[in-house]
Amino acid sequence: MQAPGPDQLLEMYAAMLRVRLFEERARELYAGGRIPGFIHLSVGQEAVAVGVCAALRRDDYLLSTHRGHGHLIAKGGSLRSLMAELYGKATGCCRGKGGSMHIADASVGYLGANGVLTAGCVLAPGVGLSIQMRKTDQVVVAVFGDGAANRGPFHEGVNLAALWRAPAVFVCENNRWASTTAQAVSTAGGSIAGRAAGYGIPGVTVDGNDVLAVFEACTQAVARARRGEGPSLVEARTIRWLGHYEGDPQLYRGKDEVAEGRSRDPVAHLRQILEERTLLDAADAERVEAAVRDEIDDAVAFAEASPLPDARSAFEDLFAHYPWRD
Amino acid sequence: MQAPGPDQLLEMYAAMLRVRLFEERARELYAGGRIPGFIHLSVGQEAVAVGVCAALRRDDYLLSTHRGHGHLIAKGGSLRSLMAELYGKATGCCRGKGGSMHIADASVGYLGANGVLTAGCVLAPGVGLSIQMRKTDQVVVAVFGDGAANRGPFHEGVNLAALWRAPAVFVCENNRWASTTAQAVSTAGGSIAGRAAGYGIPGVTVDGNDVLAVFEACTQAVARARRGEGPSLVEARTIRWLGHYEGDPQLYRGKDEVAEGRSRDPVAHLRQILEERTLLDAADAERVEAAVRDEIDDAVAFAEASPLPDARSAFEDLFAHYPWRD
Amino acid sequence: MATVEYAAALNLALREEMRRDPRVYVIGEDIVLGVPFGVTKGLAEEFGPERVLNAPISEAAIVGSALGAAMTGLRPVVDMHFADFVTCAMDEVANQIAKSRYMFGGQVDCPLVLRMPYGIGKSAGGHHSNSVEGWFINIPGLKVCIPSTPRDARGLLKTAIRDPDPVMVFEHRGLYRAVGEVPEEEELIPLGSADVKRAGSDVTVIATARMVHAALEAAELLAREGISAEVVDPRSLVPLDREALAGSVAKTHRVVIAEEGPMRGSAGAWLAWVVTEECFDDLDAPIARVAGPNVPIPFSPPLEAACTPDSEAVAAACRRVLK
Amino acid sequence: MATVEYAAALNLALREEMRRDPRVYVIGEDIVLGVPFGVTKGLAEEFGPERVLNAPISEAAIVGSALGAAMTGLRPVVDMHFADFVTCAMDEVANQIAKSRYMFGGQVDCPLVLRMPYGIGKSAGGHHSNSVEGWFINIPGLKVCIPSTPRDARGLLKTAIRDPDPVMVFEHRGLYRAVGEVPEEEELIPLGSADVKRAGSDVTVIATARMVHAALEAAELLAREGISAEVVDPRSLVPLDREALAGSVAKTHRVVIAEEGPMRGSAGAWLAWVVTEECFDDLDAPIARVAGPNVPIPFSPPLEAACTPDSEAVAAACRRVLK
Ligand SMILES: Cc1ncc(C[n+]2csc(CCOP(=O)(O)OP(=O)(O)O)c2C)c(N)n1
Ligand SMILES: Cc1ncc(C[n+]2csc(CCOP(=O)(O)OP(=O)(O)O)c2C)c(N)n1
Ligand SMILES: [Mg+2]
Ligand SMILES: [Mg+2]
Repeated sequence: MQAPGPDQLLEMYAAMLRVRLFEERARELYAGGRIPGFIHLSVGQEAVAVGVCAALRRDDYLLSTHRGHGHLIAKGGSLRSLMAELYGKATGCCRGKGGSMHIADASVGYLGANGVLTAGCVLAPGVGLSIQMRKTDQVVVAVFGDGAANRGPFHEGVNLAALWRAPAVFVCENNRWASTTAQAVSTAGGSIAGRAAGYGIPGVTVDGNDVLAVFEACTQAVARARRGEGPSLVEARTIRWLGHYEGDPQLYRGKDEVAEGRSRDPVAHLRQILEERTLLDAADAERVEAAVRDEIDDAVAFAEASPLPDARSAFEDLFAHYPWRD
Repeated sequence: MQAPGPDQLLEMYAAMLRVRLFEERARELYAGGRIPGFIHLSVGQEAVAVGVCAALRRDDYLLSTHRGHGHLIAKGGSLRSLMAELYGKATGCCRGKGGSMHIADASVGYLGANGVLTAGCVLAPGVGLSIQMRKTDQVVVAVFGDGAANRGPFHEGVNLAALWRAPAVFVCENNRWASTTAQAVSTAGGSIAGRAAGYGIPGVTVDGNDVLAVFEACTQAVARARRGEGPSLVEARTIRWLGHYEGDPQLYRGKDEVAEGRSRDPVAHLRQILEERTLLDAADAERVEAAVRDEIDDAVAFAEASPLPDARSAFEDLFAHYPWRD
Repeated sequence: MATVEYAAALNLALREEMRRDPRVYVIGEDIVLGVPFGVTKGLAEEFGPERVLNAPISEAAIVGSALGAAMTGLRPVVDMHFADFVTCAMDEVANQIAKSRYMFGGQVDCPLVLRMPYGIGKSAGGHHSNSVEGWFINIPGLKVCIPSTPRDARGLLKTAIRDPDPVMVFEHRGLYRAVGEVPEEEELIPLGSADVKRAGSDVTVIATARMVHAALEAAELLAREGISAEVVDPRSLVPLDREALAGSVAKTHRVVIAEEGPMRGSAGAWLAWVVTEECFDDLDAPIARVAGPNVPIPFSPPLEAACTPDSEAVAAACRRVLK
Repeated sequence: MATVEYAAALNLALREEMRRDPRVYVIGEDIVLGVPFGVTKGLAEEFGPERVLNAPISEAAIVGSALGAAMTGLRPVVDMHFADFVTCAMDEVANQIAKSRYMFGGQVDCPLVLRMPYGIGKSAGGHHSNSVEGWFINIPGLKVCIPSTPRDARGLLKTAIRDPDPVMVFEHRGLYRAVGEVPEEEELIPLGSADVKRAGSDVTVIATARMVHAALEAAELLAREGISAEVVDPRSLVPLDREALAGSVAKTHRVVIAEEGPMRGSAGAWLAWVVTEECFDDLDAPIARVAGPNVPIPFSPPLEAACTPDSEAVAAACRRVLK
């Protein structure tokens, strides 16, 4: 595997910041009542989204989760249409029908967040099949949480993908918790990557706070998939800094865990590497951050300025052809 | 583990014969139009049913499959009410409502065959929980086929049982085929027992044509469960001699496989062991067989003589209390 | 009478039944802390982790294990988290729980309760807003209740827990914070007993769950127009109190049926059928139905609102049948 | 016209569409040999194992993967083996397939077909006899058709495969060996077009799948009694040809609705609602419904027969509405 070059490292850094600052901004906006519904933020987990997506091409596919803003951003999706969607605006990527839990941006292969955990794991082999039948060399990634790994579709999806040697990568974003329930008490055996062996596919655990570790593992898995050698499972162990959802009082965990997370800040970690390699100095860092902030400001301004959808549009988009009275 | 004593060995032999001869008789009766519906027979697989059940007490529970006659017989269920059920008679164990695919005999802890594959795997942890809460030292076994091991409930059930340290044993009756589909093309990784490690529980593969091997593995798994140490998975590799269902033209496999099965006849195998240990001579064998044939004749006579259910009984048994018009 | 929230009334029912019967346990995702609706809050403190089980995200195993436990002597109460996710345990509900007793010729009992937090609200989006009760009335072997008030919620849930058969309790999540009076003493409300929530003489509104409240608001609006609406809450769909529905219609001769789920193929269509069957000659006008449109529930507030039947819709339907 | 079996007509539709469109593939359990109903027999020989995929016993993955494929350019046709097992993929159908296009604001198409062999027959017992079409008409985002003859089966399946949206095709397994005429040339039957299977003037029988044949038999019986029954087959439940139903009722003024599934909460209740909505003033008598009782389907032949609605039941219902 080739180590990422300076440009790619800098891109990854910008992407990490983009996710971080977008999520923090979404948090403020949610607290301020600008964003309806429920949102699940990925602050602290940026290295997974960015490490995975840096290993992908724009035309590769990604099946995401309820905690999917970061994946969409890292996949290169539009911040404007993402933010507008969180606002429920007509200009949102889903025309306001989806919201945070159901964002999608097909233009970058992001085939949807999902309000049903683990759902992407069974879609993935089918996307893989489609790639095989269309004879492209795309790859599909299905992301799922540690909690989600205990649902049946994980088993069925991984087995089917393995049988088909589908160009798929299953990425478990293990942040130790499924809402209030600790991974330790919901996952027998203790390792999700360890389950890969049961299907005869590679399974690796990586430090999910280290974007380069995630990138490396995913690059290998993606390369394997592109070579037609079948799926892999990557378990990235990370830490969620915020509540499960915005508003979560987090009664189930102590402050030490978040402190641990902050001490292993994935954004700061990459910045440090860049600084050590003299690829980034304080002025560069400020410039990158300012540029990202501008992008986010622009997205917020776009969302704010956009109209709410017309009520009639609730009756559109169900079917491609919908010519009847029902 | 204690090796089975002479009495137990002889009992196992009688049980094996009981399954074999019952199934062969059911086959004739089905061909003769006496049994309606569909039947899935277990000829060739007797060592699994008997090896498992010999490791169990009468008050232990068993959750069975669509191929469940042998399990019910080995568990000690009544041949009369089983045969009457296959006939669809009012005296059947399910009053004619179940039939071959839904037989049950709660009096011996046989909690049902199942027309839905893998269903027992998620019931098992709950039966285990019930045992734990009632503080008995019973054990529950869930049997499932090799094909069934690819459904999600396998994953969810094993994980939950492992988390709860439920007194459960998961027994995969691997007969190489799921209807027309070979295990090799439906089960990635190639080993079902190998999947146990992913849940941190023991998984062993045994020769499912050797009743003593099955018995030994199950006895250990059952003892472990009774000690409160949690579930295990036992994969018993066996061969089905007949079609998937009666009437199956078996276009998907050659005759050599059945020949292989016959060359490793589990009933003959146990008989040979008994003969080698001089626990059984030809006269004994004849006596045992005659007695089993009598039991089966009696069950058939009972089924034949029993009345069909009254049509009105179709509207009974849905609810314990059913006092309303609906 | 104490004034309590719907969620607290359900919590009370669980407490009372768990105190009464050691075979009762509750299981679900995040129920120890009672996330997200607070119904199971505090139960773990009183009854311990053996009887208040936080489960992994394994809906099929949660529901399936409840059946295994019920068949062998326990009385599980499953928290479905969101009714939407019953799709992840559909076989366990439709083929196993509903059918085991029957298919086994009555050899086993399946006394278990599935608590189903359902409905539209707060821009939860398409995967957390479904009304699926219609599927389950179409599955023989299940009893289905759908309380609209704290009192009914407590009384029906208690009855459901004592019932020897599987009972689903559809709890509208928009009602969890609704308050109402609940008797201090124990109260069991039988399944199959409808309740007249407001007496009236011109039109019968048969409404379930949140729509009962919409109907009551509509009745207020209509009263100002001189229209007297009777609001009948079936409280359980299986069994269904046909007599009470027929009795009301015999008086008013006009019927509106109000539910939240999508219009097509829903429980309301069944209720309409029952009313036609019971009261064809009593009806002076076609039945009107109020229900959601045939789309998933969209996220954005104006879209969500456009898909949420409300008191205005009920009032309009009443006016229509009275024209 | 060639006279072929219903199963062969479906096979023909699959062949024709697979020849026409390389994006079409079929997937399911044991479909290479076409077990158990023979619908997919021979396809693997013609189209190879890449387009005729025997899947492991993983209903959620079979159905879910079809969605993944459909969203990215293929046109899957899923063989559900038995419609009963859709319970094992219910989330994939109800929350993923039905909702993706809508929730994503139209960004993706989901052109896929779910073939649903369903119904009562041959003592298959409670887990292999369910009629579940009622659940799916209650799920916005799915189209549902239900052919009763070889010709309809072929024409509707072909249309379903070409449809850009998800379509479920309920195939009654008791009809697979039924024979009928099928045109030599290609024929597409649009969704939402009902078919009058027999013209009549005294009573309209709206029947689906196997019950169409029961209704035709009943019409014969009734003809001898001087009663002229019109048999209308909606052919698809979503979309539904309301005009055709209303047109027939405008003529006969009396309606019987016949289906096989359980009476409570079923598709028939919805059809009854539609008829009431469209034709209240045209109706000279209450609608009668013929449906299965509210129990799972029992195994033993006399019990199964007691739970299977037949031509006698249809005839009796017709006499009732004509009294
Ligand atoms: C099938 C299903 N069950 C339950 C839920 C409710 N739920 C939403 S997020 C969540 C926890 C998910 O944990 P994990 O998979 O680890 O992802 P994380 O939130 O930690 O990113 C739960 C239980 C759901 N959305 N879908
Ligand atoms: C959930 C489900 N899917 C499909 C079927 C149809 N079916 C019945 S038996 C069978 C093959 C089962 O194979 P296996 O689990 O290996 O058991 P075996 O028949 O070999 O004993 C299939 C596909 C079913 N009964 N249930
Ligand atoms: Mg997590
Ligand atoms: Mg097998």
